[in-house]
Parts: sequence; structure tokens; C-alpha cells
Amino acid sequence: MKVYYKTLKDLPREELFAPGHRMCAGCGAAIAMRWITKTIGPNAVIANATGCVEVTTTPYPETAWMHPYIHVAFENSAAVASGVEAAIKTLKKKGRWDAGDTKVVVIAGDGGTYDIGLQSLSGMLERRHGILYILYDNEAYMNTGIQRSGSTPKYAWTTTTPVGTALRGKVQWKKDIMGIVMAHRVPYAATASVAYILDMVNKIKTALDYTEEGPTFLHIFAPCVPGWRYPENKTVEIARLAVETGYFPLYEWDHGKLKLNPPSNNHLDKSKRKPLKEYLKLQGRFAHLTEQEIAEIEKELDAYWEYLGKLTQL
Amino acid sequence: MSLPKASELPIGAVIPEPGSTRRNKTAGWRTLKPVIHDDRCVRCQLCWLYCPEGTIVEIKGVFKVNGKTYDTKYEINYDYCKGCGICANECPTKAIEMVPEAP
Amino acid sequence: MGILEFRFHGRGGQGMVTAAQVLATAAILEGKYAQAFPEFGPERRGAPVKSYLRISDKPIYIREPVLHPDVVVVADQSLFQAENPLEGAKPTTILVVNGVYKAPQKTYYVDATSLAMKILGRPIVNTALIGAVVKATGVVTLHSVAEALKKYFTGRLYDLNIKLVETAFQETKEL
Amino acid sequence: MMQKTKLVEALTGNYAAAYAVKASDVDVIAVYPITPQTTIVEKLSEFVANGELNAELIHVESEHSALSAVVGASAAGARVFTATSSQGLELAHEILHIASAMRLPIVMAVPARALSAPISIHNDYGDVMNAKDTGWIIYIAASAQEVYDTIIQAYRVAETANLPAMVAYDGFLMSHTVEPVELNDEEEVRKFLPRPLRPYTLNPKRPVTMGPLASPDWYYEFKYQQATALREAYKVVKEVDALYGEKFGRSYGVVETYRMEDADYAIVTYGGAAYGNAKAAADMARERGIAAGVVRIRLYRPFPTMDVLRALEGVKAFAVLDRAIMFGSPAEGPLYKDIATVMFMHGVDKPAVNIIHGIGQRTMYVEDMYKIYTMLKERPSKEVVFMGVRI
Repeated sequence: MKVYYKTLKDLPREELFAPGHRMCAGCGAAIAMRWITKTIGPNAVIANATGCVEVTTTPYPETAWMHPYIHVAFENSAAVASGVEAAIKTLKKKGRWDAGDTKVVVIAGDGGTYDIGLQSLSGMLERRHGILYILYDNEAYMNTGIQRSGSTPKYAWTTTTPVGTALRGKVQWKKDIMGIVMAHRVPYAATASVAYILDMVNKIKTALDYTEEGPTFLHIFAPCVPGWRYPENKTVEIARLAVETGYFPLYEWDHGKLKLNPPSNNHLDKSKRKPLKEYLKLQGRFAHLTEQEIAEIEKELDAYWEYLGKLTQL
Repeated sequence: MSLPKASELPIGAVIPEPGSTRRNKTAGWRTLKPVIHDDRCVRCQLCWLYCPEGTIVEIKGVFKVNGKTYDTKYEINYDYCKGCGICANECPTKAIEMVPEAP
Repeated sequence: MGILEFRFHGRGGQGMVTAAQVLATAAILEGKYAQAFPEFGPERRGAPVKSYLRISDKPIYIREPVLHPDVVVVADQSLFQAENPLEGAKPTTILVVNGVYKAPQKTYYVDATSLAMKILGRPIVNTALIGAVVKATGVVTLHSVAEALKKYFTGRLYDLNIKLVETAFQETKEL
Repeated sequence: MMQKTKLVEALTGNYAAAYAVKASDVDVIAVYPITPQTTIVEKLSEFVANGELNAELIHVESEHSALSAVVGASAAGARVFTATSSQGLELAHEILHIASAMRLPIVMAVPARALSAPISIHNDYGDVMNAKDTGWIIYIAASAQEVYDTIIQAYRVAETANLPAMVAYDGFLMSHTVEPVELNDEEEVRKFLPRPLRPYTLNPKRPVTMGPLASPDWYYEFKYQQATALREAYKVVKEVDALYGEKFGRSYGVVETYRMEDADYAIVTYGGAAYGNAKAAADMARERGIAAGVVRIRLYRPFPTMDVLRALEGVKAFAVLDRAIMFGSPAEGPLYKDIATVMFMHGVDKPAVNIIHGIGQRTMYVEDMYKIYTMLKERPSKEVVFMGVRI
């Protein structure tokens, strides 16, 4: 990534995401939205998928958005953005675009990205549209009331993966969305966390700049207070622990090279990672986990780190 | 309150006024209220950084606190603060205290 | 002239849909009204296919398949075994056929396959049969066909097809 | 002013559509191939590749994305086009509602095709009829020439009424039929389509939010607004058709009639094959002493209520020939249901028969249509007549 902001002092001061929206107190996605909007600057069009962010920020006749913003449906934000990008491109050519170098940014949740929106995302990536696609991942369908998604981790409680005697939370592992995106050979894709804002904003800016070459992708980890069942002041703490325990590594895929970012760059050595339990124990959705189940998750995580390690050797 | 008629609304449910949720003060959401003790504040900016609502306001000026001089000071815009307490949780010097809202 | 109705019988890949379209285009270039359409199906090589053509001095609004053709064009002798190309034909119907076939109706024939092999190097008989139809019916001029073919072929392929149309026109004989 | 020289080309219905898109100087096209729409995509790709059309052509990965992409492009202020058929229209169905509710002037061509299952690539109007109540302006054309003229008209109408417009026509029976099409001077078409200032677009200089959440306090007003806008689009359609006629010499009205002046019996229908063959049947019937006529619905939405009433005023009985089946309806024909509503609302009580025919492109013979006239004269059926099917 290119470093646009060295310290917090360098960060953009102007707020481009209005308060008064209806996102939950302590919402991780709200922190992400605030920094996405500040970082992309005012000359951008935002296409948003249906989801928590969409419904809580646009209660007619009010909007929290200060950018030109469009929401169409759940599964098609990448397709809508493709149209916006194509329109700007051709209107520029024909001398009918008066806003200069306008960027196009998608904001979608995990449902709109991993599941129902995967096809339109893949199409957008394959066609090489100059669009920054930002996934805010809260690991379930929170807007409809906490149902499991392709992003929900194994054993996590949701309303559709209840903890019973036969099944104990979600049965399957979380989908590797970054792997899917990287397989499209995009110029740039990265993970980021609302606990590591400086890292996140530099990645947003880098990804935005690379849209000159083609599609870019950001996977932002955004804890959810009601969905993950934790006290609302713990959002950043949990997001930080996700990184420190190696559960959500920070890395970037820059033109075919994978690079781990601090602090994840030290975490290939397992002893440098905090015990996973510290992350899990703060969340009600994992309250039922046995030692054995935690060990199983840890094992899977170790395998994932081994895979990441190999990717860094590419 | 009488709401506008169909013929008085913009077409297609477009909202032409950007940032208009500002009309909706969310102060009423709070049960706990963050209070910044400026004498303990080291200007690390973390509360400003992590506030989901952008309600930590950075004030420019010359501020002398405990013999130190700062060019900024942080205040809370209570119109919108939902009282989540992330600021207090993240504050490294415990300069932010969550106190119950007056009933 | 009322509506002149044509029915083309061929096999997928022989280009009989294009033959009808080229003749329609030629007629339209002459200021006439025309309508050409295939009997549609998933296009597969080798299967019997029909296409239809109507040419008229007045606008054409009927959109029925041609049931009682004035002209029947058959691209392949084997089609007489596969189906009955003369179904619904009238005593006055003109038959235009690749190779020799004895029918009760007035018949024009041409060895389109040999001509196509000689000129194109491939057994695609449609343009040869266009030449034969022009000879048999005079419904459009060779000049219009040449103009119409420009919309379907370019370069060397265009030149070869024009040559094929003209040669077939000369070689077509009444049985 | 009429054009000086006529340029007549031999074109299929689909190519006519592509030529109209080119003449209309469309900015963004998003399409996904499906039979029988595909040749439109191919022709447009050729125009773009040759530099004859200065547009961004997005080869999307589905029809759902095709319509979504043109929604985005239209919202950003571009003039857009898409086209699909059958299952593609079904897949995009969700976005049909959104496009009209967002009041975006999208133009879409639909060579109509039967719906699965079983799969059929052939023509009927099952797809269009399932989309008829999604808030779009819907034209059904009856010739390649009309496809060309209507797409150009549709841009002017859509951009005036701020509503999307669909131009449907018979798949294969028109989409793949070569016919003469008189093309307009493209400069003149561009003058006819002046790109009016859009009320709202996505532009950082004037940021707006599109597609918000509306609570019960607000939602109904927008739906009422939309219903009213579509009703009022009727006037726009008529005005644009008249203006187009003045400029280019061809206009169609919203309802076309054939030999209806003194007709006792009428067939009311839509699309090229049904209309053309019904006209031939009316000629046949008149030769045999039946005063027969045909009414064609060109504008299907908003429904031309008064025009239909007027057209059928003098007949003793009429048949509505539908090319789609609405399963489980009191009468299965969609147009029949609309016309029955018109008649009921206006207190007209005369024999009216619903004929279903041409399903999955079952051949509708002129002879069949003639039988409809004799049936109307002798003993109009009280039941829906499924014609041409082996029962």
C-alpha cells in the first residue's frame, strides 16, 4: 500500500457522513462508513447494497450520505456500480460530465457480497471496471435479524444456527472471500479492520487510486453489537482482538504479491498471536463453545495461516 | 404534523438534501453519557478516531492543561452521541468517564 | 404483381435462410416489399430446415408460413426422401432444384453442389440457388442480387459468391 | 419536415432495434445474450466495434445485472439501452419494479418468447405479460419498421415522462424476419431526442440519495405518484407519436384498427403475427360477407382505455386473441382481462370471447382467425377458447 497518512494528525478532518443515522450505538460498520466517506473525498459516487447500513442511513426523507448515493437492491450493487462507471466514462468522452475525476465505490455487507451478490461482484471484477468495492463484514444477515451467511464462522450462534443438542451453531466454515476476489487477478485487494484506522484509510486510498487500472476490493471487519452479543463499548476492542489473535489477519494483495501488514506481519509465528479464546470469550455468539470446539477452530486457523504463509512466498 | 402530499414530493423518492439525518438528534438514545476530563486528556485522538457517530469535535486553539500546552481540545457533540462508550473504552488515560444521564 | 410466395428447403448449414434473406434484400433494394423468415428451431447442422420468402409490390402483413408456394427451392435431393417439399404446391408452382428431380410442375435445375465446389471449394449451395431462382422467376435482377450480397459477404468471399450466382444463373435449365 | 431521400434497408426486427439504438446516440448498453434477443446484442457490438456507435457496451453476467447496470448508468445521467427475452426478463423482474419506481428513462427491447418449463425458444407473450404491471410504459410493435420507430419514440417518451419503456415484439416471427425498414437521418433523430435536463442524477456537484427506505408514512405517496405518472404518460405517448409522424412521416397511434369503420365483428390482439394474420382473415371474412375488422393494441401500458372503447363501439361481438396464459384467472388471457375491466367500468355489455392461441409459437393460421369471425357471428363462446391445441 502507498502511505498517504503517516499519523493520525494527517487524517482528513471533514466529516462526510452525517450523524443522526439510525445505526446501532457502537456499530462497527458506522466507524467504517465514517472513514470510507472521509477518505474517498467528495468526488465519488456510492452504490450501496441492501443491508443494515442502507436502511439505517436513508430513512426517507433523510439521508446520512453527503455523496451522490444509489441503492437499488441486495444482490446487484456491483452491477449498478458497473453502470455508473460506464456512464461516467462515456459521458466524459462525450463532454457531458461536469464533475471531473469521479470515483465509483460500492459498499456492501457480507450477505450482499459472499452470498446473493457474489455473481454480480464476479462479473464486475472480470470486466475490469474501475470500481472500489468495499465489503463491511459483520458475519451474518444482521438487517433481517442475525441469520447465518456464507461469512458466519463455524460454531457461531445466529437465529438460523441456534445452539441445540444436535447442532451447535453454524456447521460450516467461513467462506474465503479474499481468495475468490484474488482469483480474479484484480490489481489490489486488502483486508482491514475498524480497530486499525490508519492502516484502513491508507488501504482505502491505495485501492481507490488503483481503480485507474481496474477493480479493487477491501474487506473490512466490522463487529456487530446485537449480532455478536457483546456490550456496545467493546466494538473496537473485539475488532483489535480479532487481528491480534490471528482470527482476522491484515494483509494486502498488490498486483499478485501478498503482504501481511502490522501487526499481522508477525503472526506467521503462532506464539506471537494472542490466544484465540481472548477474542471468542467476549462474544455471546461463542458463549457455548467447549474447549474441544475452540481447539478445532484453532486448528483450522493454523491451517489458514499456513496457507497465508505460502501465499506470501508467491 | 401534516406531511407533504404525493404531488409535493420529489419524484422517485429521491432525497435531494445530503446529510439530512442531522435533523434527527440521537441524544435520546443514551443511557450513559461520556464526559471528557480534559486534565487527563493527552490528545491521542483515539476517541475522535473511533467514534461511530463522528461526535467527538476537535477544537483548535491554545489550551494549557497541567503545565502542558496543546493546540487542540476534544469535546462531545451531545446532540448525536448515542452513548456507546467506545471512546471511554479506548481512552488510554481513562480521561473519559461514562456517567448516567440525568433522568 | 400480387404476393409471390417462396419456400426454401435445405439442411442446416446449407444457407437456405440466407438465400431467402438475400433475395428479400434484393427485392427491397428494388423498392419492392419483401419478408423473409426461417422456420425457427435450435439451429443444428444437417437437420432439414425451411425458410420462407414473400415478395410483393404492396406492404405484406400476413405472417403465416408459406402453405401454397409459388416457388419451391430445394437444396438437396435427399430432402425429397426426408419430407415432401412439394406439399401444398399448386399446378403453377415452379420448382428450383439442385440436381435433377422429376416433378409434375415446371422445374428448373442446376448442379449447385458441383458449381459451389468448383468456385467456393465448399459445398455451400445457397448462392448458386439464388442464381437459379433469378433465372427461373426473374423476380429480381442479377444486379440487385449483387448489391444485396454486399450486406452478407465482403472481400474475396463476395467476389466468389457473385461469380457463383452468375455461373449458376447461366447454367440453370428448364427440365 | 420530411426527409429528402428515403433510406430503406432490409432488416430483421432485431436489427431494426439495433439501428434505432444507434440513431438514438445511446451512451451505455448492458446486455446478456438470450435467444431470440441475441442478434440485437451482436449488431450493437458490431456498431461499437466499428466506431459507428459511441457507447459503453457492458457484457454483463446476467439479465439481472443487465438491468441493474442500466439503472446505475441511467441514474448517472446516461441514455441507456438493454434487451432481453423470456427467462431473462423473468430474472430481471425484480429490477423492473425498481427501475420504474426510481423513475429512470430506460428503454428495453423485448423480442417476446415463451416461458419455461418445458423450455421453448419460440414466440408467445408469456414473458411480456408477466412484466406488464411493473410500472413500465409498454409498447407492442407489429413490424420491423414499427420496432425501429417505436424505440426512437420511446426515448423521447421515457425522458419526458421519467419512466422506463419496453418495446416488445414477436420473437422470431418478427425478430428474425427480414423486412424493409426505412431508416431516418441520424442527425434528425438526434434533434428529435434533445436530452432534456433530468430532475436528479448521481453527480458529486449535486449529491442526492436515490433508493432510500420509506416508512408507511411515505411509501404510499410514492406509489401513487408512480401510478399517476404512468397514467399521464398516455398523453406523452400520443404527443410524441404525432410529432414523430410530422417529422419522419410515420406514426401509429396507441391503438391501430383495420377495416373497423363498419365492422360487426372484431378481433382485438397484439404483436405482428396475430395482427397480420387477423388482417388477412378479416379480408377473407369480408369476401365471404362478414363485416370483420381488427383492433391492435400498440400501447399496452398505460392501457388505452378510451381508444379501445371507441374502437369497439359499433361491433356486435368481439374476440380478444391472447398469446399468453395467466394461469387460474377467470379468463386466462391477459388482454381479455384488461378489456373486460374496461367494458365493465363503462357499462358495456356485449358478447366478448377470449381466444388463446400462438402459445410457444403454435402456428396461428389465417384460417383459424377466420373461424373466430364465423364463431362470433354464429354463436360466441362463453368459455375461453384454447385454439390450435390438441385437446
